[in-house]
Amino acid sequence: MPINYYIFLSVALFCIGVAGVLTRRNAIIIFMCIELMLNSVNLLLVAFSKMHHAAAVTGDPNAGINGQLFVFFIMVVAAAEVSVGLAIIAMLYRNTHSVDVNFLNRLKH
Amino acid sequence: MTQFLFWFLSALALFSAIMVVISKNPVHSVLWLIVVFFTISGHYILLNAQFLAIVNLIVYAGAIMVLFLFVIMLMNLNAETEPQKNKWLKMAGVIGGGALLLVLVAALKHADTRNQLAQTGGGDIGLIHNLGIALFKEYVIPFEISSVLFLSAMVGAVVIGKKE
Amino acid sequence: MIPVLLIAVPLVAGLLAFLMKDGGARGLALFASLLTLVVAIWSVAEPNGSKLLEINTDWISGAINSRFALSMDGLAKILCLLTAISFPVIFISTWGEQYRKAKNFFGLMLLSQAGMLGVFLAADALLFYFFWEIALVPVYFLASQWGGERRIQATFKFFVYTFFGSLMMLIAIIYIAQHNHDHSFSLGAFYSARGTIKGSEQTWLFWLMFLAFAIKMPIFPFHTWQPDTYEQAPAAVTMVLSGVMVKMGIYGLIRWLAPVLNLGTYIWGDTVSALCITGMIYASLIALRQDDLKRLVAYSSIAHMGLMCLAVFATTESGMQGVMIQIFNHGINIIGLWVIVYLIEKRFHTRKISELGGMAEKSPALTAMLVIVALANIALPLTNGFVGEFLMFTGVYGSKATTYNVVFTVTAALTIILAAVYMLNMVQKVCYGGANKLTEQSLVLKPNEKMVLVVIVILILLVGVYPDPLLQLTRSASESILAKMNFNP
Amino acid sequence: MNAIIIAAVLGVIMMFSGLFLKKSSSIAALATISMLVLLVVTVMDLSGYHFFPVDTHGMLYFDVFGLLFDCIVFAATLILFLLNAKDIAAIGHNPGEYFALIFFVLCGVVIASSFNTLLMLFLGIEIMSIPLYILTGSNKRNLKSNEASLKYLLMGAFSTGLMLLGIAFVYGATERGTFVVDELAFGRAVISPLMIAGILLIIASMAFKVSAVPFHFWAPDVYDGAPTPVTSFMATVVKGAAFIAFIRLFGDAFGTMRPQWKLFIALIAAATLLIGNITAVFQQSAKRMLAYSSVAHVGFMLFALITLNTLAKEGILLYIAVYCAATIGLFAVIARMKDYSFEGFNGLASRYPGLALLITIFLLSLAGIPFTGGFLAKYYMIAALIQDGHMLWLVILSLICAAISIYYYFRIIQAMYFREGSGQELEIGRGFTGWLSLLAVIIVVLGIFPYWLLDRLYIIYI
Amino acid sequence: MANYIYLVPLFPLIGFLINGLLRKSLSKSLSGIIGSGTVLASFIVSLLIFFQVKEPDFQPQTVFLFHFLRVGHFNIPFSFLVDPLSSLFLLIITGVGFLIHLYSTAYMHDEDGPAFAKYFCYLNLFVFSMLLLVLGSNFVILFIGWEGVGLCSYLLIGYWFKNIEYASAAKKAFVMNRIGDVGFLIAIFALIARFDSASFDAVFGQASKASTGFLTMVTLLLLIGAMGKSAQIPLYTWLPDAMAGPTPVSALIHAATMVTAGIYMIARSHILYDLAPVSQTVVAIVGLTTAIFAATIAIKQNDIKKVLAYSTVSQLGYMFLGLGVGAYTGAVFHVMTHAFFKALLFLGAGSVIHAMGGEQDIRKMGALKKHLPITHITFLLACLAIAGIPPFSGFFSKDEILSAAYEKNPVYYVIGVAGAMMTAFYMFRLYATTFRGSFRGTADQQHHLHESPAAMTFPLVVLAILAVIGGFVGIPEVFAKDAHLLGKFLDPVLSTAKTSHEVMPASTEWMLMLVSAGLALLMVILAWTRFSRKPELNEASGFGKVLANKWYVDELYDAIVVKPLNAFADFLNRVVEKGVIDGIVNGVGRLVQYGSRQLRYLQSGLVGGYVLLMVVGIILLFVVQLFLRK
Repeated sequence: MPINYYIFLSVALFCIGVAGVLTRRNAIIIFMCIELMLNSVNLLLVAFSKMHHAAAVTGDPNAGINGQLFVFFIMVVAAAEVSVGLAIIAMLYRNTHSVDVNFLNRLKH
Repeated sequence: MTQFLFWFLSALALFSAIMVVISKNPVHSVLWLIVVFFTISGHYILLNAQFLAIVNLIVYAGAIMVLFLFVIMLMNLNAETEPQKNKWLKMAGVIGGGALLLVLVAALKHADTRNQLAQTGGGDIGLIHNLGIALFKEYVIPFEISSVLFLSAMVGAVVIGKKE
Repeated sequence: MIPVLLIAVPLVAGLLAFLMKDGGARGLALFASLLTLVVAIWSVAEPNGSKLLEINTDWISGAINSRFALSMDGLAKILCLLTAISFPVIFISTWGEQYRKAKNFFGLMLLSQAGMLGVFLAADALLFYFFWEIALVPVYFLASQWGGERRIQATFKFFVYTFFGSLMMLIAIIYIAQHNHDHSFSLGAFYSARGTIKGSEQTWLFWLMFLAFAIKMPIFPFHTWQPDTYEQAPAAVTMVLSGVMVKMGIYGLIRWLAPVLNLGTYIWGDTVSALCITGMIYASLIALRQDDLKRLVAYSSIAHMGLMCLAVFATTESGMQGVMIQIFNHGINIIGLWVIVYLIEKRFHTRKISELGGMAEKSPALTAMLVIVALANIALPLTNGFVGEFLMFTGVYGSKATTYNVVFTVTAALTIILAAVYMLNMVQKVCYGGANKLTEQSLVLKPNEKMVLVVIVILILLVGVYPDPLLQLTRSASESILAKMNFNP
Repeated sequence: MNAIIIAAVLGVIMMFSGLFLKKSSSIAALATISMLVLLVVTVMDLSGYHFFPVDTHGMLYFDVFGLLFDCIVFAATLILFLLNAKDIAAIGHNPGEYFALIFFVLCGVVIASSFNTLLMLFLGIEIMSIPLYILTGSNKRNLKSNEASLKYLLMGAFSTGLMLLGIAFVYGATERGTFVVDELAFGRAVISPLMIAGILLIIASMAFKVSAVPFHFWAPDVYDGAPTPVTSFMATVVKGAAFIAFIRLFGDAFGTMRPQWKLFIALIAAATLLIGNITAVFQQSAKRMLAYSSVAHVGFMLFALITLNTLAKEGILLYIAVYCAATIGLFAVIARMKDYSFEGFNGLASRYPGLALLITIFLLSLAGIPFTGGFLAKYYMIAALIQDGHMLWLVILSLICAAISIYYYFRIIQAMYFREGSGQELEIGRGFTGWLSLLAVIIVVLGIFPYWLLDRLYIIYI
Repeated sequence: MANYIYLVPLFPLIGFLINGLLRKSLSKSLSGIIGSGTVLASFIVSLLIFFQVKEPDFQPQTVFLFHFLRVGHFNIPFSFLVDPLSSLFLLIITGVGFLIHLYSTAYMHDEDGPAFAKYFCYLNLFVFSMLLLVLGSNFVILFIGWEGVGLCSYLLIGYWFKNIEYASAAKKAFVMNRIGDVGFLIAIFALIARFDSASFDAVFGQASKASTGFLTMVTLLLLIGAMGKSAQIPLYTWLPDAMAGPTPVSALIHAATMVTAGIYMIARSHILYDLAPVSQTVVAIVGLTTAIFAATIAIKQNDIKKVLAYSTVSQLGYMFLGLGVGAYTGAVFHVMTHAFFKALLFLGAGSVIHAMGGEQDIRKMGALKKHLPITHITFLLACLAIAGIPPFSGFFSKDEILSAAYEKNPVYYVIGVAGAMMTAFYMFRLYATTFRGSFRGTADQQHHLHESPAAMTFPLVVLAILAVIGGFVGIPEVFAKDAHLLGKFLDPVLSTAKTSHEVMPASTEWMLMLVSAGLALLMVILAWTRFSRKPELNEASGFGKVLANKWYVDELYDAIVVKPLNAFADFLNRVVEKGVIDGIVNGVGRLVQYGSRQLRYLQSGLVGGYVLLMVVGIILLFVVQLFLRK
């Protein structure tokens, strides 16, 4: 597959995620949209990894493997982030009974 | 076949992603997001990144999204409780996302990578064997260090979640 | 050796003062300032070029390359002398003043003295900048803490304004330091910078640097901080500000700008001169309409500083020497004026000219002093003011750096008339006529006040009659600076 | 390597300290001692005593610059503990965990200052961020703290997304597919648009981490909402680390492409200076004002990134050191104040003259008055920019902003000294004042002899 | 002897210091003795010097005292020049000065101790400054004295400072003098710039090398200085007001010495004027206009001192005319004779005022001749002298000027004679109204009328003698060959001045003399007869009112200079300073605050808003990259 297809697909997914972050007020959905963004990046990284693998002139068997490992670490981080994030959202919900981010504007100006 | 699958998965991914954003009901959003993860795993398989495909399903679709679902259910969020956003801000959000897409595409349109291919099918770097060797040899440091990350996430979750 | 002593004495004493009791601090301040005066006199006695007048040791090496270098030539000597004379005079004249937290007051005063002496002694641009700011900060605190009603706003404006100016100067200093041949901040390297800094660069560098000095002096139209600050600051601080601190501006111009960016100075000479003259006339006219003694003196100071700046740009020997001696004279005269204004305010509780009048009847001694100082301020011959102004005007007229020298002289000379008008107006309205309710009480000078005024009057007359020693003191400094300023298009 | 391992171990120790130590003050003391240990081992690392000869496979790269930075921020943290350990322990019911999280952050700080691949950069930054999300929200009953925590989390995660997209682009644009910083620019004659897009996205995300305009919006809210000691920690140590990471990344990885991205950093720096300083002017709370001030300082620090010359490298360390000292000092005082609006400072000087003097020194340093380190720090930045040339507009703008900054810093001074007020009662002991004085001394010494610190950069122990 | 020249100014200086510093402890008589004695000492030294200078083999001598302004390429020493011109002025100053000091000891006797001492202190300072003025060997020292006398004039006019009017008059005098001084100063700057020196010999020695244009400019500037000091149009208005000072002061400063400084200065620099004919013409025209203009005003004044003041202005005008037509000796001659008779007139007036208990309005006097015999006689002699009646001193000096004027341009002569006629008229109007007719004051005043004490009458007598015989030092050539002693004495200094006598036929000169003397005599008789019988007691009307109000010149100056200047200054103070300049400075501050208040709203507190702004930021980065960098 031409790499451009992957690039544009990922960018499109990423931007949908961004748009989600921008348009939604539910903290959980926003968080999900961020996960969507991360996944689009993962896809792109894997695609690039395969691109570099294919382009490796010397036939290095491991060429491009770092991209996929990076994706692995992104998943690791995302998992940690989600656990912390959901804990925070839950704590907030306990205190305010709301997950509306616009409800949170004590801190401003 | 690959071509077809690619377009199908892509279209489905985009559609599901849009649905994630526009679904009123948070539970639907979660479900659509799981669909997105599945399509992305499909892409991984097309790219012969089998390990990541599986991990993606287990970690993301399996663990993370279940966690999300759990929380949503726990809070009893549904379409009715979903806060409505100001129309203008919504519009601004869509325009913002669209504009970002536009500039990114504009910036990458002439990328010199446009003639390169991502190898589908072939190549075995995505296999668990190769990844495992690399992970525990060259990548042992980040691997170990990510344990700190998990530790802190764990401690954090406890600190935050514990009832006082 | 001597430069270090000059800075160290007030610095150490100032720091000590914070730790002392209020009364002790006052005595310490006076003692330290007198000690500084002794050192300053020693420095004047020391011949130029003496090893004792220099110090040069490592400071910030590496990428910055700045050294702790102090040196004294005639110009520095005369300024140090002025500073060293001013402080005892200020302390003695305000001896009876009761300050809240007096130890802090005296500590800060001494620190500002150390800073100002540092400015005059520094032979390294970065060090110069350091002292430049360090002189400012204590003055800010002094004026804000012990000043009048609107002190906080007024002194804050002063601080921000001058701080802004000095930041602009900092840019120029860094630029010049990076573009001279050995990438150093030393005065010598700065003086050689003209070889490596093109004319087009000098044109904008000039303004960056000049802005700092113009605000400090102040030159029209950067002067509006001054009347407010003088009005609001306590008497002693006003004396420091106008007697010594504004001289930092003109000093900087002579030492760090004109000889360094000689081409820029040449190119902008006419513009700046025009500003100076506008400011002189403008300030004189405004002084004409002031009812507050402090504001009147403030505006008169603006006019005088304008003339000094003008004379620097004339690039002539007499102009330069005139400026150098006038720096000293103006300091003495204006401190004299402030002392008198202070005494009047303390006794009669007003500074409004319209509320005073007829002071000559009951307070003849003070009136006599006021008249003498006022006359010195309007440059009557045989007072020190004349020496300076005469030389400066001669310099401006004889200037080869501009084609408008005659126009400049003639327009600037209008202020000679205007100065007489506003000063004598003031003298008339304050001293003459019948005594009113306020001035019916007589103002008997206390011994300390009398002593200070007598010292000032003696200095006024001494320098006015026999200025030669001071002129010879600054001669070589003036010549060397002029040689560096010289630019043949 | 010493620091990473020890920090992680100490984190674990602190995590379990709650089991053995019941009194929060003893936990605080343990944390302080641990911090001292961490500092000592890092200094030893810098002096050539490496305890853990681990082969990092090129993942990490320890140099004097990074290690010296580590020492600076560890020392800063140590002083922060000395001043505020009690306050940290008093945030909630889990003192041991709070300190553990801080040690984990420090582990991330070391990684961020010594990464050699984009992967380690990413991990380092995440290790710094995730515990901070929690620390920000650690005052669980306080809605402001909750709110700050969520805002930080959402925006932090968003910026992580941006960074990852950027990294992906960069990865795609490299010749052979690499994340190693030295090799990113390798092999390509023409800089690919993909690379530029990647760099721009990384700039955006790093700008977020260091809170540069227009990616700074989280900072005032989070700094305001977080418990004060945490704010202090975030605004100094973490920001410094993010900055060092920023500099290492753009210096080592994208250094050869500097003409491509210099302008963007300059624009961001300009915006940061303007918005940061101007917005700070109208603040009513000292804490929030300091938050904006910390944004404003980033504008100056970014000069180091624009220029990347010797002056910049030396200067950024000095900047971070004196900025940390002053900010930690101020936040330490604010942590002890009930009313930290400007009115709260009224008349402080008459009640606590010594404390007022110290606060004044901190503020003067932040304002950049000579004889305080703050001046030389700013000086280095400006000098670096002037040496680089062609950016005089930015220099002038920055100094205009420096003049504006006087306005808000001096409001506190004015309140303390010149305005009447009863002055609130503060819980301030001898020790507290003593450590604050130490900070003040450091500031003044660095303001006169910066080479006592910066000379370390040039002394290499094998 | 000339080496001891410094003694001449030193004595008054010592007197000044003693009287000034010890004024509270000195008794009045001691102050008086110190004040007068020091001037007498100076006079004696001056006399000795004069005799030395008079020797035919005397060469002008510069006595160096100390370095004053030594700067780079030029050097202005504090040094004195002893030559005929200066020694003549020394005599006038110290001689007349001494007499007036003596007179003052009695005149000022009503003042209390410190004020009395202050008076003598100022007076001594004046003599000191005046001596500096004439002794200086360069323009700068001259200028020092020049401003010094201005200062003393200021202090003495405002001597009775409690009267705010007097203080204002003093200030006016100083300021108007300053206007002239600025001209003088600029001339000095120009000379220094051109010749690198301000000393007389250097400047005059190189004068011929300078262009006429330059010299014209310098001489005109010097003229401005002289106009201020010597009360010429348009800077004369201070002098009548200066009569606010004690009368002896008016006699010394505003008649005999200070106001003639301008003449001295122009005579001193006549070499420059000779090379600048345009300036000479200007000098002549200024002098002539002033002479006639002031005379018209004097006709309608009723204050005894004001009449004398305008008369002084007018006489100074004659001196300027003399300078303008090249009769330098004549001008100096007139300075001398004028010093005698005008000092006499003022002192006489002082005696009258003393007797009248402070009354100065001549309409309230009359028939004083029997009460004040000595005063009356001396006053009459002085009037005759000033009117130019032969053989009194004024005749000779005025004649010398008028004949020189005739030679230059007959029109000058005609106008000059007209002025002289007016002089005779108003002087005898004054004389007649004051001393003749019947007494018109109050009974109380009449009761107190008395002749003044000896200390006052002695100077009157001495001056009267001088006023009568003073003219004989300058007898015109037509009377006797080589009888013009003064001319010969001054020849070494003023030699380049062409003397008219060589070219003018004797018959013409006789005729001129006859015409002027005859017409003056006519006027004397006219005024005498008219005003002794029926003095002018009513307020003047019609044109007379214009004259009585001094042509409304003060009002004119007020309207075109003072008021606009004040209004402009007010405008600057209120509008430009507060509104524009400070407004901009404060405006910047306010702008920042306003910006701060507005920018705060970006910080909306909403995560969505923040993220949107971040996205916008990224988009902007890309936009810059895509569109602006190419």
